[in-house]
Amino acid sequence: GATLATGLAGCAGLTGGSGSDGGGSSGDVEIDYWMYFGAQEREEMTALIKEFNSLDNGIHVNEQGIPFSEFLNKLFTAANSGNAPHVASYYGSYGRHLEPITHPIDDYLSNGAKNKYFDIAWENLQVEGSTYALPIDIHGKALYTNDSVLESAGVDPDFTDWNAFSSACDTIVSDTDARAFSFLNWKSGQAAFRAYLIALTQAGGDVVTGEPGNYQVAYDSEVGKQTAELMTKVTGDFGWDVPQFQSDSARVEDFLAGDLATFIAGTWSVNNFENEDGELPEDLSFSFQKPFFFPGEGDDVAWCESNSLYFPTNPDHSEEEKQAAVEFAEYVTQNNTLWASAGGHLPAAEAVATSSEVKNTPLWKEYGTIKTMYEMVSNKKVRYQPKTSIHINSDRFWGPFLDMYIQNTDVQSGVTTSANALKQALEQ
Amino acid sequence: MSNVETVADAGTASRWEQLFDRSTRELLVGLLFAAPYLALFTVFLLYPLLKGLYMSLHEWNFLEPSKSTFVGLENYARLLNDPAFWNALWNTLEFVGMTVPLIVGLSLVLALGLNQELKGSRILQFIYFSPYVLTVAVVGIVWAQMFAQSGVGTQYFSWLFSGSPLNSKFWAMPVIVITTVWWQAGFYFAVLLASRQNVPERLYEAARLDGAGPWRMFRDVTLPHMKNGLLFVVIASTIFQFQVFGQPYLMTKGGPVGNTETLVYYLYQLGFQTRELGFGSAVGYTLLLILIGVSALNYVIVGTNDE
Amino acid sequence: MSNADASQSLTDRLTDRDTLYRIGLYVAMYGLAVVFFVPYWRMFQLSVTPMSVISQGGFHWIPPEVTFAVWQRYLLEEPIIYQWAFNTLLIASITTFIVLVVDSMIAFSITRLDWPGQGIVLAVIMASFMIPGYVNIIPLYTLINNLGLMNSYWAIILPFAAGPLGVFLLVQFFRDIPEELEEAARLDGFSSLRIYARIILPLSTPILTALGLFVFIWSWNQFLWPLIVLNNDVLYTLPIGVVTLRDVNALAPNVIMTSLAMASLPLFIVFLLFQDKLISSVQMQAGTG
Amino acid sequence: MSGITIDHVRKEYDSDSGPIRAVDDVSLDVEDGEFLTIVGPSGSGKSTLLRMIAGLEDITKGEIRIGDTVVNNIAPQNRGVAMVFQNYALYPHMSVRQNMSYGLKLTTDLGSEEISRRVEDTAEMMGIGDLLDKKPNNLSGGQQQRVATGRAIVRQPKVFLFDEPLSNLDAKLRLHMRTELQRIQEELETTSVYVTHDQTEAMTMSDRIVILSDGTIQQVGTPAEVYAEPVNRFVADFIGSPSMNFFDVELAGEALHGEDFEYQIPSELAATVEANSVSDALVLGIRPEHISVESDGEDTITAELDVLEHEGSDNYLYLSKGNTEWTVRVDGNTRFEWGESVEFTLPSEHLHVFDAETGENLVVDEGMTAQTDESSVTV
Amino acid sequence: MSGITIDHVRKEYDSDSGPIRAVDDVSLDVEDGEFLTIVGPSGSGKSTLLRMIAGLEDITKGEIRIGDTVVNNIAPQNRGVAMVFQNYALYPHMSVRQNMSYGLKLTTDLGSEEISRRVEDTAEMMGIGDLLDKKPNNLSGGQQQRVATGRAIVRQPKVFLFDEPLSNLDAKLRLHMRTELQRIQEELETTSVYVTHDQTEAMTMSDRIVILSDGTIQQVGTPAEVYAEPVNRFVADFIGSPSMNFFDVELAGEALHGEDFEYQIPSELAATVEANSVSDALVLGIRPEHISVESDGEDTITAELDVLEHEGSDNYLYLSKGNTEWTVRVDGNTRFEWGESVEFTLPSEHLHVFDAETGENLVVDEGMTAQTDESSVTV
Ligand SMILES: Nc1ncnc2c1ncn2[C@@H]1O[C@H](COP(=O)(O)OP(=O)(O)OP(=O)(O)O)[C@@H](O)[C@H]1O
Ligand SMILES: Nc1ncnc2c1ncn2[C@@H]1O[C@H](COP(=O)(O)OP(=O)(O)OP(=O)(O)O)[C@@H](O)[C@H]1O
Ligand SMILES: O=P(O)(O)OC[C@H](O)CO
Ligand SMILES: [Mg+2]
Ligand SMILES: [Mg+2]
Repeated sequence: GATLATGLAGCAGLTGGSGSDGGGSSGDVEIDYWMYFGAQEREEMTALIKEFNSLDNGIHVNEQGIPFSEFLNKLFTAANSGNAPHVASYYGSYGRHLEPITHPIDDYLSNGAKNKYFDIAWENLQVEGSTYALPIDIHGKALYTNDSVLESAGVDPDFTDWNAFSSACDTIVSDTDARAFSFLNWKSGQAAFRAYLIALTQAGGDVVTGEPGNYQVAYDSEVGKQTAELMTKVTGDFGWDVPQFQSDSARVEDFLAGDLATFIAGTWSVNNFENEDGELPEDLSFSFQKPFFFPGEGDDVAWCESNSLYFPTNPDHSEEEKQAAVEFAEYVTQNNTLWASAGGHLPAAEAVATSSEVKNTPLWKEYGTIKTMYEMVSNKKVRYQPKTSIHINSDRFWGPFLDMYIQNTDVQSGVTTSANALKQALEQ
Repeated sequence: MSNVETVADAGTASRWEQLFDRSTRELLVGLLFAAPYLALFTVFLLYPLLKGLYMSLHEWNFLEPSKSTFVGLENYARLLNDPAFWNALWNTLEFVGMTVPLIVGLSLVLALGLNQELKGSRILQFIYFSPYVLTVAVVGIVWAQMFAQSGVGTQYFSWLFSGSPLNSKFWAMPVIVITTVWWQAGFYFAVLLASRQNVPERLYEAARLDGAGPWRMFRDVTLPHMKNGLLFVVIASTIFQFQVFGQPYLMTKGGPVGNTETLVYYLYQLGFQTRELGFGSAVGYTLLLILIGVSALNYVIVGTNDE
Repeated sequence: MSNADASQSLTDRLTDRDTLYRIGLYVAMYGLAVVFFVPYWRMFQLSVTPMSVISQGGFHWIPPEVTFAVWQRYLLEEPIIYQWAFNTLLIASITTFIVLVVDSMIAFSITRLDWPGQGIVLAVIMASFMIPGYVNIIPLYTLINNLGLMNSYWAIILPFAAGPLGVFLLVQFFRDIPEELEEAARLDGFSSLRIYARIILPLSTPILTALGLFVFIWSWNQFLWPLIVLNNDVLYTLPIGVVTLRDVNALAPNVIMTSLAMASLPLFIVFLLFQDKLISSVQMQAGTG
Repeated sequence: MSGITIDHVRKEYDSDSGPIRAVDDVSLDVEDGEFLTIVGPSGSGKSTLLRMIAGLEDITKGEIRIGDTVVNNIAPQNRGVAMVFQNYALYPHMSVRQNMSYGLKLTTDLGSEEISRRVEDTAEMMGIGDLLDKKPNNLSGGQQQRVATGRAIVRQPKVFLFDEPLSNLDAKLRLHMRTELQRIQEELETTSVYVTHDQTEAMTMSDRIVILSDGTIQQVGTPAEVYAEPVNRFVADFIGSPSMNFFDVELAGEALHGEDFEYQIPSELAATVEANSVSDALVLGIRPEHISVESDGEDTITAELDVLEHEGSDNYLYLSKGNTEWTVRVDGNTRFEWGESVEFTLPSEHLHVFDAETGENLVVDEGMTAQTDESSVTV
Repeated sequence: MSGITIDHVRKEYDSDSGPIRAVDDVSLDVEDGEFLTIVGPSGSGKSTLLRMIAGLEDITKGEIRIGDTVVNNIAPQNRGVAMVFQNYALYPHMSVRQNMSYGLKLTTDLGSEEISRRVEDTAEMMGIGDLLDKKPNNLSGGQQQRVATGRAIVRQPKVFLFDEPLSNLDAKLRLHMRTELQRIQEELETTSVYVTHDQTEAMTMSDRIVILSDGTIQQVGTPAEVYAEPVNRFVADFIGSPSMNFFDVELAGEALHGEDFEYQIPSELAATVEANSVSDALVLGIRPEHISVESDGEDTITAELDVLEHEGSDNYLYLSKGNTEWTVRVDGNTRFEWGESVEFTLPSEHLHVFDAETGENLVVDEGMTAQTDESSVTV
């Protein structure tokens, strides 16, 4: 059997077919689904797909994992060559970027679908009045604190006040072996961008100004630079963090090991806290604070994003398949309690988010990560990033911020390089 | 005694021979044999080459090429003012400048060493050469591991760099260089070993009788004879290493501070991340010109040195 | 005789120097071999280190605990890696076959037949040697896309088979096959096709094997181009597959290392079997072998 | 069986610096059953001429006939010729049997049994019957040579062509194969054209010799003719080993005046020279074996012994007088001391006088074949 | 200048199948100023012996002295030897001048002017004065040979070693360089050891010849000695071209009985053979040039003419009778017809009789050098 299967696949490559591989019972509508999820999230998503496939509703979904870093490249080349899948995961605020290779789904949605999701998430998915995707979750960034470390340093600051926060940090650094605060949770430009957005908004600045479709770069302003300065001082003058990353996930490891007291990270980051058995470490006591301690007169809102499902264009897709794809997407976005309980996200469907299964998970009850997120969403304390038609999360723009943070470059040139690159890209 | 019916009659000529004269026949048969490769060559090598030039003169629309607009040399002008291009060029030069001498030096040492009679020389040869049969995917990931937090490199050279050298502005490139040397030296070692073994043993005997010591023999017999082998190694490795992509892609993603972003990496980003195919083609063409320049330079050197 | 004595002690010193030199040589060459071997060892060692040891973070040359669980998982439970191996094998084999046939045909035509313009054709092909493979990727991508070959093996096979290396090597080799052989064959009544198939090809087995091996390995190891043209995981080649795996399993070095080891094994075995042939193929390329 | 007629044949090769005339207006008749050798220095066009007969080269101008058929436009395999190449050109990957049978298989419609029989018969005749299943690389040079010859014989061609078939063998073996080839040719009586650059081979094997230089025929004749009566200095120099001695001389009365000697010649000879010569500059030629050291007192030349070489039963003396050097072959028993003065005479019947400019032999009758009875050899 | 003494020297090479004894217990004296040639078939150990003298190979056992110094442990460059290699071993990237001066620069403390002078003098002497600034690859074979010799000469060594220095040249050039080397050696009077596998070269050039086979010396003697009185069948066969005729015979009374002939020999000869032989199986040997066809009626042998070869001034007859074949050299003027019966005699002074088993020559006096006066050659 295996030999035959591999043989068939080989032939698929030779005949240049788009290679929808078998798997479901014959007669099913076959749907290809690309996703970039890894590790824990991947497991949840796979479970959801399995669940959907087992419904025996005449639709079969084949999933394919694509490394996140290659995801957009692949999606674009695939769409361009008529090989795009029916459904692809990507960020909800990327509607404009993906618009040329995806199609709106208003005609396929079931009645009242709009009302199933948090408004803020739904709004985010509209491009020029059409719906381009369905949101799986709303995830945002806030401040994780390792409470044992705080305790041993004897601090319990007010996380809405910069002075309180910074003196607590100083205390931690002087009184314990741990570092106080990491601005980044991951060694990537995207992480820097998201954290920077939070601080920048609170400082009253903007990344861009103007309307979708006509954005102007704004963070090379005084406030933008000051915020960047503040960020780099964390590893510089303040001495709260070190300017090195041993690995991509170094901050997570330090946090778990008690070497780092606080850091800005996403709701889903708890996934990374889990040990081999998928359990949160017993001896870890942490909490998830709203990150509204940055200085400035701006809005107390945090950055948020939605993993969403898009529907790439492919001339080979039949109406039936498109319909099935949306059906699948609705199912996945409206039945994903696992996405919260195990994945750590706040589901974008309000009913799921407030379901008892979700409210009963330790993440809501005990650690409060999802709960905090829910509160911020309900209170409109979160904001999506600008909906540009470019790949705005790219390292091309935010790599310099990472480099500033690890003291590889100074603020002036970092911000300028970044802003120039973004300006140029927006002009194209 | 000749058996007339067994030897074809000297008078006959086949129809094929009657139809075409000899040179036409050779031309037809010749083209028939050449056609399959020529087709591949034209379609997949020549045509893209010309198309690249064409594309580089356009603002190319990725999804709808028909909507591309002719912009003349604008892409080239942009390139000259593009700090990312200059950065990639500089990084590539830096990489080549470190890698090539190290590869040449190491492969020469390996070749000269293994040219001596050694026990286990087959195993040694196997070990030195074997990295060459690995894909860059394996090489890049393994070496990234070697210099990750719990890697050998980080473990034993922590006095040199704090943290992973792959995150260090200064050390990232050298680590990629070392990786490449490990991966590639075996190939050039094999070339130089053959080159060394082609030196006539008699010359060493003549040199011994002339009173030459080891250094003299190396300088006056070995080196001059290995000249062509060494030149091949220099040229081939320069051209190949100029196209470095896999190592930075897998090990550093071009960072930190774009310090390991190379030309082909940049080309890849332009083509498939930002999808600026016109501008990307201009970068590709520029890389082509640079490399033709490099080989031309090399050929000039070979040409003047050869008598 | 005192003269002889003096020279005797001189030689003693000489032999001593000689022994020292040999010792130094062995130390240097084996030392380098050990250094060369370290990455292999790390790859293997990490692949058999259990997560529990890895997550403690320390550094080991020899892990305190060994598990073959990951190997077992890949060898027995993950068909996808076999799928990738099969794909890679298929691509490499077809590429090799095409290169051998097509390149030997044109090399025969150029060296053994006489037609006007062959010099120019050869010159153009040789000149294309100067064109580094990667500068073409963007226009080549649009070509492959227009031909509808994206996500198919031909997208990898055909551009690779268009490369001039085989033509270059075979032209050199065919040129050295004595012309008399072909003339003797003409007198014996061989047609051109027969000369190609019955004389030239059988006589070229060394270079054909060498070239074949080299093409096979190169094709097997391709990275950038398959990364661009393949976007279905069932169609991936091993190099693309293992990189995908790594990005998905970012936290499990033992998993990554096992997949890398498995991806390297096939060519390692090929290399073990054909070490001399492969090395001589390298040397032929440089014209030093 | 058939003769070959070569009629005003020319071959030009294209080259960057204009056409190279490799064979220039050659006309020649090879008689049926004759063994004709083409000899000449490297590059003189021997192979080119042979290969035009074989059909391996186009004929630029002129006509070649085998028997009565003009073969200019006939494919090689249809000309009824078989060729033996210098490096044998055996198919290395085929057994001896396959090597020998391939031509029969492709150019005749003989059954495989008949082919097999013929191959075996021929192999027997060549003494390679037990090598039939070996590959050429496993054979010695001599055996390979036999296989190559066998491959030609088995096709029973009208014409054998040999291009330096022995020059890859070592001296002893070459000597041996030489007689063997002669024997075979005598047995089969197939018209044969044999190319060599080795004058000894040419002299010992052929019915007639063609001496080629720069693509043109210098002389055609039996071995004895070309030895005794070379038509020009080129032939005189080329034929014979060690080479003929040559000296620049002028004729003064009945004496030849060289730089370091004077020598009286018979008056008829002087008259012939006088009559035929166009200028004063002459070249005197005499072979080392014709110089006589048994001085009979008459007109002698004296020179000093520089080097003596003892070679088996002969001694070679290298004498010098002033700037003039003489090579003399004497009997192995004759004794000389180094530095000794040697007196010798130049027997007039062996004297050759050439025009210094044209190289023409002035003392040979126009009809090249006259006088040949004296030294002709019949086999 | 100095002689060389080789004293019970042995050389063993390691190989996978045990040690190979390339040179086995060789003892030899080369006199000061002598020109000694080592000759033997391929693999007989000639080069090995020479290279041990040069110091390029270790000596496994025994001793080599140059002059009075044991050189076993002296580095090559300090032995005062210079060597000319078969393929010349010129440094291809150095000019002729650099090639010649390299050794002087490294082993002497001569000033560069003095070196330059010596190089130029030597080059002048070798006739390569105008080639000094060329690279070896741009020279003809003969010129390269001269440079290689010049490079050896310029160092003014005590001993010259030559390893087949002429075998890469074509026949004519080889002949020429042969005399040239002889001249130089006579002029410089440097002890020379010359290795060749070509017996003609050995015979013509040397004061004495050493015949080597399988690493052991077969015979040492002047050319005339080894030609006239080979100590065994190997030497008899090896020396002389064409080779000696050999026939298996038995001695019955005073007649030798072969397969197809009987021949009466003088009674003293028969007695010597009788006395020295250990078995009945004998081999009769006689050189082609010693068989006499001027039959004087006495005891003659008759055989049929198979092939006649005309080679310049000589004819070679290939005769056969039953299974026995004879090669005979006769004068170029003698006439024979193919198939004719030829009568000939075997002059007893040229007869050799060998023991079939040991190969030993039974009619040579134990002291190899006796009787040599008769045919010795003085130069
Ligand atoms: N294919 C060719 N193209 C151009 N010139 C050629 C070619 N073949 C031969 N020649 C030239 O023709 C002339 C005669 O060559 P040919 O091979 O007939 O000489 P040859 O007498 O056989 O010499 P050799 O004894 O070296 O074999 C030479 O000047 C040679 O350079
Ligand atoms: N380096 C070596 N290692 C092993 N065996 C060797 C070596 N050199 C020579 N021999 C062997 O020693 C023997 C004598 O070799 P040598 O080269 O002295 O012969 P030669 O008489 O010079 O032959 P030729 O005429 O072929 O040059 C041969 O059997 C040869 O195989
Ligand atoms: O993409 P690859 O595997 O061909 O990589 C090329 C190398 O990066 C050159 O050093
Ligand atoms: Mg020729
Ligand atoms: Mg030798």
